[in-house]
Amino acid sequence: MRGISLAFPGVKALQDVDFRLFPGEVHALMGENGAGKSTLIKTLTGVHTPDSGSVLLAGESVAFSSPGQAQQAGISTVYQEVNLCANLTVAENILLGREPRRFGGIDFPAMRKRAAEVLARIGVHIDPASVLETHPIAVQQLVAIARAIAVDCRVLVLDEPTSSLDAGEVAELFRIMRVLRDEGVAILFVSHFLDQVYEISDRMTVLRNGTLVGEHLTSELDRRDLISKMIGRELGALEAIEDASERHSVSGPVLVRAEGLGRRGAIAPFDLDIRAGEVVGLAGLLGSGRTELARLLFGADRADSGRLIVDGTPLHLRGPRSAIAAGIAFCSEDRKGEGLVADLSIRDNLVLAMQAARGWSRPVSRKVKDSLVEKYLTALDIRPANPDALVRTLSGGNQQKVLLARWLVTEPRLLILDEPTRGIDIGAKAQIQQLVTTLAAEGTAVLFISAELEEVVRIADRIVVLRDRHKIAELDGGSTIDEVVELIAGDPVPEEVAS
Amino acid sequence: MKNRLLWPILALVALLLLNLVVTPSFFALRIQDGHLYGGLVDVLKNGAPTLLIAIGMTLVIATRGIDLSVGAVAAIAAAVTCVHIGTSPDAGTALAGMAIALVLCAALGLWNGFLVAGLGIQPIIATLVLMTAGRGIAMLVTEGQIITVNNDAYRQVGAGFVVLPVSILISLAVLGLVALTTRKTALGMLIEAVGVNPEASRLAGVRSRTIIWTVYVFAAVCAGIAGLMISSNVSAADANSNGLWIEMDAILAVVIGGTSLAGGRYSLTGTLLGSLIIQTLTTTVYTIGVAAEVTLVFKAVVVITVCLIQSPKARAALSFRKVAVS
Amino acid sequence: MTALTTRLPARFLPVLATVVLFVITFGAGSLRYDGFASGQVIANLFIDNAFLIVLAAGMTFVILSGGIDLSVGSVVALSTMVTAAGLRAGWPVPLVIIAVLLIGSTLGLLMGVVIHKFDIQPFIVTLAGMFLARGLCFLISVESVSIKDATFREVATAVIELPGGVTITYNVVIALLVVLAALYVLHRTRFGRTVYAVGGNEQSALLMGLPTARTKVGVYVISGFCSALAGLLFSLYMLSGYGLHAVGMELDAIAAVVIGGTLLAGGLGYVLGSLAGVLVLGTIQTLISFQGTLSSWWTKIVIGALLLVFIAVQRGMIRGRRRQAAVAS
Amino acid sequence: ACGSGSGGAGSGTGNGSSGDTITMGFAQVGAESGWRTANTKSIQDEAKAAGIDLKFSDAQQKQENQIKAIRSYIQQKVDVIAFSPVVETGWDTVLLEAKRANIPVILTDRAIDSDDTSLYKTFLGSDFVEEGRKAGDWLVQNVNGPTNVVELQGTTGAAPAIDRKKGFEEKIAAKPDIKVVASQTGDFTRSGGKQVMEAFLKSQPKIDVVYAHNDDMGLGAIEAIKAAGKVPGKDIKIITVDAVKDGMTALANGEINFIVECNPLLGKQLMELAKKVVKGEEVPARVVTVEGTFTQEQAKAALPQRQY
Ligand SMILES: Nc1ncnc2c1ncn2[C@@H]1O[C@H](COP(=O)(O)OP(=O)(O)OP(=O)(O)O)[C@@H](O)[C@H]1O
Ligand SMILES: Nc1ncnc2c1ncn2[C@@H]1O[C@H](COP(=O)(O)OP(=O)(O)OP(=O)(O)O)[C@@H](O)[C@H]1O
Ligand SMILES: [Mg+2]
Ligand SMILES: [Mg+2]
Repeated sequence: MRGISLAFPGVKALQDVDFRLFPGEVHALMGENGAGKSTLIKTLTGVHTPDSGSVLLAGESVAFSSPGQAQQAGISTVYQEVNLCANLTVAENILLGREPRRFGGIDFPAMRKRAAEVLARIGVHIDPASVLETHPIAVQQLVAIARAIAVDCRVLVLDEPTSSLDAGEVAELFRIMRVLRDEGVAILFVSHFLDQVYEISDRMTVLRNGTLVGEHLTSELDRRDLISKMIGRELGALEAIEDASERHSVSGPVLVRAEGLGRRGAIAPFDLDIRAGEVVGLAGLLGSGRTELARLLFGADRADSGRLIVDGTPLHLRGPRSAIAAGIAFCSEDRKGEGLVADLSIRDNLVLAMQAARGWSRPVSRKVKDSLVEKYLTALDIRPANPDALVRTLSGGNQQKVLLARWLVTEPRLLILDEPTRGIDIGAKAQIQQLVTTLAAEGTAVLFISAELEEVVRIADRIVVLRDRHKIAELDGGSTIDEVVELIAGDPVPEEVAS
Repeated sequence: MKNRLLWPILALVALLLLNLVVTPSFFALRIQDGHLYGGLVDVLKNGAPTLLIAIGMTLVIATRGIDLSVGAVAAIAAAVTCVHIGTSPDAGTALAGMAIALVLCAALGLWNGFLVAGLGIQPIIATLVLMTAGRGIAMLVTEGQIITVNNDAYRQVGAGFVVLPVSILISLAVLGLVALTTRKTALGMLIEAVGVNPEASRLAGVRSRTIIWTVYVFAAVCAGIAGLMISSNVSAADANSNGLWIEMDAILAVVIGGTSLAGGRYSLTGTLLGSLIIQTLTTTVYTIGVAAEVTLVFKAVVVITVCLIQSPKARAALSFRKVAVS
Repeated sequence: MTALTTRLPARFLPVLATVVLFVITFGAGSLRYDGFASGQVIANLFIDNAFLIVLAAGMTFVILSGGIDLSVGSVVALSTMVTAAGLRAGWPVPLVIIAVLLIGSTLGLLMGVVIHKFDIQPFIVTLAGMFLARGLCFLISVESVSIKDATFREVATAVIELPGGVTITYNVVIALLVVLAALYVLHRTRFGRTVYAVGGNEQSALLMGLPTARTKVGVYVISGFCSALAGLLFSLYMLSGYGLHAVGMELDAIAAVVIGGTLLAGGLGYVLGSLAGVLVLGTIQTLISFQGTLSSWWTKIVIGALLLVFIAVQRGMIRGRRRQAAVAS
Repeated sequence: ACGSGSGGAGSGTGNGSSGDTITMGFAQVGAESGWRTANTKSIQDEAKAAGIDLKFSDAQQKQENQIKAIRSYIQQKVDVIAFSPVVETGWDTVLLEAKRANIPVILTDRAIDSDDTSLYKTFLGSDFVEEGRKAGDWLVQNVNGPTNVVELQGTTGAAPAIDRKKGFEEKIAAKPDIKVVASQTGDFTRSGGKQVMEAFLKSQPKIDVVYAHNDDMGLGAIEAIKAAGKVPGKDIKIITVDAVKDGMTALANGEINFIVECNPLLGKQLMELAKKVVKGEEVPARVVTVEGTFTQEQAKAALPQRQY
């Protein structure tokens, strides 16, 4: 790609960016949130038409007018947000557009078989005939990856494919990426996990604010340099966080207590105490029931057993509203579907929860709104810092920050964060972790869910381990990653661990 | 924002100019018995009911809904009021009748809201029930007869003038009120949120059901008032034809005004323009003497032209061609 | 329990519910009225609604893709007009049929292209299409034109004897063939699955590299074609062409599709549901004419009430069943 | 319930389910106007009076619903079927079925366009073209000099609209001074009539006569004329068709100048015909309803007895 420029109304997303991708390499595209990575990818695949510049494929100039054309030319892409059709089956999502046929019609048995094979390649075992929307977002992400590798392609583009995957899934993915690379496929990879980038990539290109910073061999660029190239200044903030994460055991009053809370088909009844000022981490594999647990606490789903006690009095959870009223906030992992209201502005999204709690007739005054917006735009470094921008137009990471800010605005007593650092760049991630620590210090209880175990271990005062939709253990904050991993993956029979 | 409304305004102006060309006296205004009289006034007066219904419809559509029952509700309001008034010339009777009618309409709105928000039935089919049955109810009230009344107070609603037609004043007042309430309170934002992403709104603690319920009640009350205007304009309630197909006009007005049927962001100003465009179109047909059998083709051509003018893509395609030619 | 047995039926529930309801109503009608429980009454349900079945099948495509087509009723009228006027002018029957189908499909194509290329909401475009088609009828003739062509009359009055003395017309056969074809296209072809994908999430479908443009235009062509075909069936049914035929029929078609459990937002639904929806509407009609004592206004109220009972019970069944499924899994 | 299939040759009492009471299936078009409601009521009342068991259905203005209703009457084996075909075409198939089932058919309101006159026994009703002619006649006789007429048409395509226009034009052709300067549909409704008239008043410099295809549109036009500061009946003459009560009142008050009657009360005649037809007696192929015209004076006299 040569001299690519692209402007959206009000934003110059890309300015004169050059980018090269060779066969047989894994090329990491690096940059902060909003640097223009996804936009560059979408220009490559024909979603956007560049204002200037050209795209060359194997030496020939190409101009795709739709992603379909790019696909036909051998470019297979996983876009950042899960871009699949949730109403179709898993098999269809993987193979639609290149389905096996028989007598002119789609051959469904063959299709399901193919899909199951592809899924098995990345270690997923789900029914290909099930409907996609019945699966959690992480599984959907795996399906998207399956779609991309289901065809023979020359170029494989992966825009933050790992943001909600856990270590096992990531390892699987990398294994396949290596195989493909060795077969000569050119792979473009975007991730905010530096470990992953260093593990898999051969070369990297760094973007900052829509401009090219440079292209380097991974082996020649160390982390510090990479980070300073990405953020454009020396890092210091980052180190501060590494230290900030000292753990302490909290012995304050119990804020929220779950007694035998459970929901059939979602999570087995569990007990849980969360104290004010405490950070409780939830650890478990994909599908272990972390999200379900969190949704029960928030009343997003109705529990069919047990009860929830807040401040010593039982709380009858009729839905999110009563949870919010009791000071509980829940930041969903599915920011597109359950989190943000994409067609509203940053400002409206920020105050939505607060406003909803006050009721429509008592609007948050313009002044308060502006000061809140101002505060969080800077505190979380949301870009563009234009409160009237539609959330839909923000980069993935910035959307995540807006969602987080919405709940911070309500000043909750218990903040449930389900994958809050998904798709967030390294600087922002550090900020958020620091924020959690600060909040806890100020007395807010935090329930922290993350696929990144390291992160959980680092900031949690106590870790609750889930497996197969059962709570199997509680560890205190001093535990090491290995200890947790052992519990998570360990014995196949939960009873043994529990007893 | 301004840009978005520029094209509908241009379309409206073009339509008005067409009238001026064919009928030079179209813009002429004179004072007749102490009120304004002229072609433009007619457009405003006759467009008032559609505008009013379209305002209610805008909010319903913003929540991803649709209300097909407004026409029937209008007919019910007219029927109830006129039957109540009967032969009485009293202002009091007229007021009481209108009050009863509007309370009834609010109840009908509650019913729609119940089906949509309470039972979770798809809006189009939920309101289809009242669209069908409602007209039956209106005819039940009038026993299928056209109820003629002779009541000056009632006549004011649809045919009265305070310099301008009372009906347009009412509609504009409602428009202003809605604009004010939705902008000055958080209602507008919450309505949009529910329309764009109901699930996310629920998880943010928005009372989506109450909001949906509210917009259907409001739409029904608007429809009720519109029904009063329509029947008061001719001093008669015709259960069968009052408000017939007005739901289509209203939806069209909303959509021409730039609000998407998929819910979410809405524009009240757009709706105002949309309603005016539709009414001007109808009036144009009458004034420029389009033959009855060509009327529909003419309407189709105008509607599609208006939409093409508004569509950025169509304009881009057109200007591209111009550039290519020159 | 495997996911297959719990999940797939959940999606079929609305359709199942509609069918079950249909059977129940029919049973109720049979108990209440003499002569209701005859095979011919069922056959009449199909005979009298053949055109609506075809319309609903076409409409299902459009609604599944997330659009709407308000022009269908008028296109039916236009088709009857073209048929009648063409035959009166002495055109041979095959030519008339081809002309009608071409006109319908072309109108659909035009609307689809405008909707897609210029990004204008389907509601407006098809509403304009509705005005246009009906306007064209009146341009051809304001009066109704009767069809005197011998072949046409023969086909119209010909009946097919089924076992048990029940007779149906060729219209029914054609309508059922259309339903079968729609089933095949929607569920066995790439185009059909893309229709579902576009209805589910157009942006995603585009990013998945699916031919969304072709699909979006395609559904309107199909709907236009079906409307024209329905118009031909209607011509056979009425043996006349008239500009005021099929007024408001688009609403019947949409209602049938939605009653059949198709989501108006797109992406979820089945043609068989639409067929059941048509039969439900037809049964309501039949019940009312068997009742035979309702005044005009009570007719409307009862239609509304029956419609309500249908959708409310359907809703209840779906909810109850979902809960059971959730518990069972 | 009795006549199980065998009910065959020669039994003069028809094929009804019970011996003496006649069952009549009546497929009404709808209830789109006061006129139609009066029509329905007359039929229902007279059926009761004549001891005829009436099965009534309302087609909600749709011809296909009327056809369905007729088909269901055939299914229910009624003794006689009557209906008002709003359109003259499109009845052959279903009437053929009725004929095959040996059920006699009576048309009210309007004949059908079929070469096969054996499909129905008789038809009872008004002649819309004739109504138009009567209106035209009156105009020709009552105006002198150049006259500008505006016409408020019924629903585009509807038979009464077409025929009333046709009959009217036929007659005024005799006097070239009379010109129809504008003609637009007001959909048979008052608000339609008022809106169209408002527009005409602005676009036409001189209007002498309004010809409305029904009373309701005429009444709407009166409102518009008054609002324009003119006097209906004097400054602008008004001719309408139907003669419903409201119209007659306006005529008596001098706001309308002439009304052509279109009588909806044909229940009695229909029942008599039905009885004869079922008995197998001969009936005339065409029975015209008694209809008149009203001037202002006649209206004053007739108004007190007006039922609808
Ligand atoms: N459709 C759009 N309309 C307007 N602005 C947009 C649009 N899409 C992206 N942008 C802007 O372009 C810039 C680059 O966004 P992009 O999504 O490419 O960032 P990114 O590098 O992928 O970030 P992240 O790591 O958060 O995903 C951002 O400022 C974003 O707000
Ligand atoms: N790798 C996998 N293979 C098959 N099914 C999986 C996999 N991962 C998750 N699932 C499914 O995920 C569902 C439970 O998801 P849940 O949201 O409870 O997970 P979670 O613990 O919150 O994980 P995460 O939030 O990381 O997705 C179950 O239906 C389970 O079958
Ligand atoms: Mg991105
Ligand atoms: Mg989760």
